[in-house]
Amino acid sequence: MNRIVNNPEFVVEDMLKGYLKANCGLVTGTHNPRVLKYALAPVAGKVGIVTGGGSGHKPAFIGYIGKNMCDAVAVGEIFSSPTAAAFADAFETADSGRGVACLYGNYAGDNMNVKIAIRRAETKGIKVKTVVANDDCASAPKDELQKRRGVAGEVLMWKVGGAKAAMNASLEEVIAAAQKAIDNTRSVGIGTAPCTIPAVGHPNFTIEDGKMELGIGHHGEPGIKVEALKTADEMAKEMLDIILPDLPFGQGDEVVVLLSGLGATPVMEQYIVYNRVEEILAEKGIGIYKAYVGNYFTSLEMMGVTLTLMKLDEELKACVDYPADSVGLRQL
Amino acid sequence: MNRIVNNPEFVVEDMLKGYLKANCGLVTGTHNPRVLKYALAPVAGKVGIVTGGGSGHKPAFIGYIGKNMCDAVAVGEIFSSPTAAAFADAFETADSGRGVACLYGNYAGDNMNVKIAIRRAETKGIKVKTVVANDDCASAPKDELQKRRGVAGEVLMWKVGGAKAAMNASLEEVIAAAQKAIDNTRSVGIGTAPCTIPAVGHPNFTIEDGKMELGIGHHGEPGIKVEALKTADEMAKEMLDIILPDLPFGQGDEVVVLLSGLGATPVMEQYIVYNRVEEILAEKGIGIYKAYVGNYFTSLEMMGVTLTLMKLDEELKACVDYPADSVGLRQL
Amino acid sequence: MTFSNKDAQSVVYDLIHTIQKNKDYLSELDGKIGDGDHGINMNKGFTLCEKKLEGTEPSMSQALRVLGQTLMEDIGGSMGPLYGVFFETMADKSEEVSEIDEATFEAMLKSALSEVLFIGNAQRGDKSLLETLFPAQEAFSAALTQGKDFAEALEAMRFAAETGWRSTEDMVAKIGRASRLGERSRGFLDPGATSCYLILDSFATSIKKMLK
Amino acid sequence: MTFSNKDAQSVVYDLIHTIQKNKDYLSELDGKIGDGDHGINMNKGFTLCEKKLEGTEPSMSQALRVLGQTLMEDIGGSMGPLYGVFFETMADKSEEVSEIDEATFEAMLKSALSEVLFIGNAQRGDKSLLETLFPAQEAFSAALTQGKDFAEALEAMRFAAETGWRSTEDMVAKIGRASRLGERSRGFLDPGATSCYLILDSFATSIKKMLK
Ligand SMILES: Nc1ncnc2c1ncn2[C@@H]1O[C@H](COP(=O)(O)OP(=O)(O)O)[C@@H](O)[C@H]1O
Ligand SMILES: Nc1ncnc2c1ncn2[C@@H]1O[C@H](COP(=O)(O)OP(=O)(O)O)[C@@H](O)[C@H]1O
Ligand SMILES: [Mg+2]
Ligand SMILES: [Mg+2]
Ligand SMILES: [Mg+2]
Ligand SMILES: [Mg+2]
Repeated sequence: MNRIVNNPEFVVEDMLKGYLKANCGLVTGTHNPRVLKYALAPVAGKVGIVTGGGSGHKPAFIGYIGKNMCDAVAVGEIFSSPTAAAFADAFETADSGRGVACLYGNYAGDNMNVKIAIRRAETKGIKVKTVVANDDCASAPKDELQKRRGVAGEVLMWKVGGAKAAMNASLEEVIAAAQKAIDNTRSVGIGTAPCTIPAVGHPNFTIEDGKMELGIGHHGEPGIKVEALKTADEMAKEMLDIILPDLPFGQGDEVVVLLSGLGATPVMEQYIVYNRVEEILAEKGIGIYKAYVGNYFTSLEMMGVTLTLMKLDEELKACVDYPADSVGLRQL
Repeated sequence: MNRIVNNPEFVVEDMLKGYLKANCGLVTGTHNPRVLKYALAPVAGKVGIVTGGGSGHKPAFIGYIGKNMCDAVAVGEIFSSPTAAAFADAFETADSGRGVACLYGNYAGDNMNVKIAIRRAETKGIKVKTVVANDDCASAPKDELQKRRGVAGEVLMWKVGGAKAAMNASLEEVIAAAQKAIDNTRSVGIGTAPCTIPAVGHPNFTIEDGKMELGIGHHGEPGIKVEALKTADEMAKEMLDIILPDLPFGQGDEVVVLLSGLGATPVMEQYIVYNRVEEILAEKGIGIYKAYVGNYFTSLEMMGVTLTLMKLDEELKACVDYPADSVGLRQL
Repeated sequence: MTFSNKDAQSVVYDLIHTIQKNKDYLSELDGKIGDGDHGINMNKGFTLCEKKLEGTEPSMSQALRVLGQTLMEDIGGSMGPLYGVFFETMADKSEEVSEIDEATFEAMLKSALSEVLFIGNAQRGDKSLLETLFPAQEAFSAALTQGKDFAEALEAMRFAAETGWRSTEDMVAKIGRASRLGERSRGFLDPGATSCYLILDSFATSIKKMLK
Repeated sequence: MTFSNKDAQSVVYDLIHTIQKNKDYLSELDGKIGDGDHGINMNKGFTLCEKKLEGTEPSMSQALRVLGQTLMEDIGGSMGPLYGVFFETMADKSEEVSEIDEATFEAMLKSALSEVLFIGNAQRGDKSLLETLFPAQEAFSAALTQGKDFAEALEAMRFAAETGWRSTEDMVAKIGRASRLGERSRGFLDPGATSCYLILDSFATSIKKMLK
């Protein structure tokens, strides 16, 4: 594994420095080096959108800072939750007085740190409400939705929450829209090769050549099963077989499809999978309102893809269509 | 190597199908399955912008089809030039009567096929002029500029040429601007791990663990030297030490910096390199007018980065600032 | 039996040195069933706290607060908040007491356990630091109920902590990274249970030395 | 000595079968110093041409044109245009001749070489198909100058082609993928030089059978 780093202990610091320089018109730093914000945040009169999570998922999380997207992001070490202090500072940074929607993923560390940060924000009179993404079908059975992890569906949650806030909605309305977004979103991933945390120096798990892991998590959390490597078409079907009945999605539904690579899988291969996803959805009478294909939520140089579907209603459509300007998602 | 494909012989076909479906408002097919076009091309009264090349470089080449970018693209097999017929059809597709600027990279196959395609276009009364990108400093000495290959600098050539055409310039003006862009652009790459062509099934070259190859080409063409893996900061310096004296770039210059990953290198690591690039340029009094960091021109799942600098004048600045809407480059 | 809060900053210094000394051991354990960074994470927080304490003359409670806050502010992940609330609540429960007796220490332990449970949402049997903390707190309280003195109760706590910690070797992890391994997590000590034993063991030793 | 253009489509069929038979051999050679697809690329183009010819009764020139166009339209890369112009120009130079004699074939060879040089921009010594084509064309012309007949000139061409082809084994590649290997490209036959030898050898054999 030939890494391009300086000191593996400081990859997050070094990355943040470069990130702020490269995107200086759009994103700026704050007094807390682990909190980045939209250059114009807090946006007067707008509900603040905050997220945060471990690093190593580019463009998530900081890549979704921007206009009509996230106002402030708390940044953790690689695959490790940001501190409670970072979340608390992000709340303060994003708040224009109308409150803050903290839209994050269901991971133990993030839950703990957000919980503590909210306790603190309350003492400063900042109103924070949360939506906890749990779109990963593979991470718990359907009757334990609250145990499921958040994965690439978070991008759609931010898109919807960010658009809703930009439309001048109240905190309650933003939370309701983001919650509706994630409640109508289902994801599942397939891993084909592991990744290596720079400071650790060796892969944290293995996927043999010729094998794949269905339902793998964004940090290599175990999936549903390890099986022989399938074709792209078979993978598309296998992922849809999990996602479609889970919500369920059915004839006549309109959806957003987000197909993301896990990092090192060429975008070419992602389009090959997407091609079959589209065919199967067409066969089932499910209409694709909008598609996102590319590296939207990665795990360092893990190989594989995640497939996410969000079922739409008129409110969600309007939010999806809303313009956005962030490094990871730019829409005219 | 766990690939996500169906038949490795048909990855390009399958990818194109998925690509057209996912980006249907922006990009459409043509009667030649190996030619894709901007949905609104030919744009009346505008010089057509055409490019083309082998596949496996996502978002290049088809990802740069769009508004104020490329009008038509000829698509080849993985790492293999499109046919002369595809180039010829792309010319016809893009031409609105004001002629076509074919902006492509200096590779043997592409040169041959473009040459033949132009012969054909002429018989149909289509005026085609070319700019051949040769920004890769490592591929030949400075006194043999015409031997140098085109790499990620092509993205800036398309950006400039596309913008100039959108500004209603003549074919000669578009060609002059694109030529100026590439003449003022220098690139160099560092490879840290090889890639595998799906139909071949094994890496075409090797880079040992703990080694890196300075000056590697976009298909694994040999670089200047193989050396011990350096830190990100050292890589930034080593690349700038090649690029800066070559043009040369100096105190007071304003530049675009494009730092692209080769495919599997996490974007995080690209920002770590960018951080040092910015520092060194600041020390030398070279101003960064705009920066692009991310996977702009890849080589399947090769690991490594390429660094590209373009020296600006007022005309180039105006072209760089011009809005663009393509999958690979979207600018408000 | 009691000890003076004001003079007991050594309790926290001893904790810091214990973690520093065991940094590699903790990482080694985590390398077997986790990502190998538990010692690094813990050492980073405790050493940062040591720096912050430099040149100050804190009471035990004040030092515990700095430790808790440092973990909370600077470490993140899961250990930051878990040990963060652990030490912060210990500071809360003792800061207004100048002579710390067994009842105060019992309150500190109880509150540490309940905060860790509240924030971490884990259960006994999941193979976590709770396997150490839970029985240790129970044993300390049970000893007091049985009429044992502070020193004896500390020994009971230490013994239960060690037994609980060692029991993790035969457990299958149900939370955290180790849960990825399923059955393969059996046969290895849990890193968090280990650091928690080291912490409680250090508390017992430091306090016993000062009891009058 | 001449042969009838109209009746000589077998020249092209023989070429097609030669490439098909040697598909694996060509890929194997390319696997040693290139990317292992030369046989695949060539076979794809020649087999596609075979399909297009099905049910037609072409002259040799017409069949050569279909072959050249197929390579050009459907193959891409470098081999598409290189062998594309090679066969297209052979068609150009012969299509208006009904009885092909040595002068016509000489013109075909000369034009094939010059088109490949024009389009490919390679030089003798680069370790490419030119190592075969260049001496083969020279030998054919020299034989005619020396007063040899068509059949003898074809043998001279075949011999020079083989010698040139075999000479690539000891060459260092200066163009194409193999150039990546530098000195390590020595010791292996060049795949393109090999396919070019097979093509010229097939020409010689097919034509000799038909000469009257
Ligand atoms: N929810 C929880 N409650 C209590 N302890 C936990 C919890 N989650 C994890 N742990 C403890 O954390 C330890 C691992 O810590 P560490 O290696 O520092 O973090 P990470 O797993 O993020 O690398 C485990 O051995 C376990 O004892
Ligand atoms: N410019 C050129 N002129 C003549 N022959 C060439 C040229 N470039 C490459 N070749 C020939 O191409 C052969 C390789 O062909 P092939 O494997 O089909 O293409 P690729 O290298 O794209 O995989 C080489 O062995 C060499 O003989
Ligand atoms: Mg860790
Ligand atoms: Mg760990
Ligand atoms: Mg090839
Ligand atoms: Mg080849």
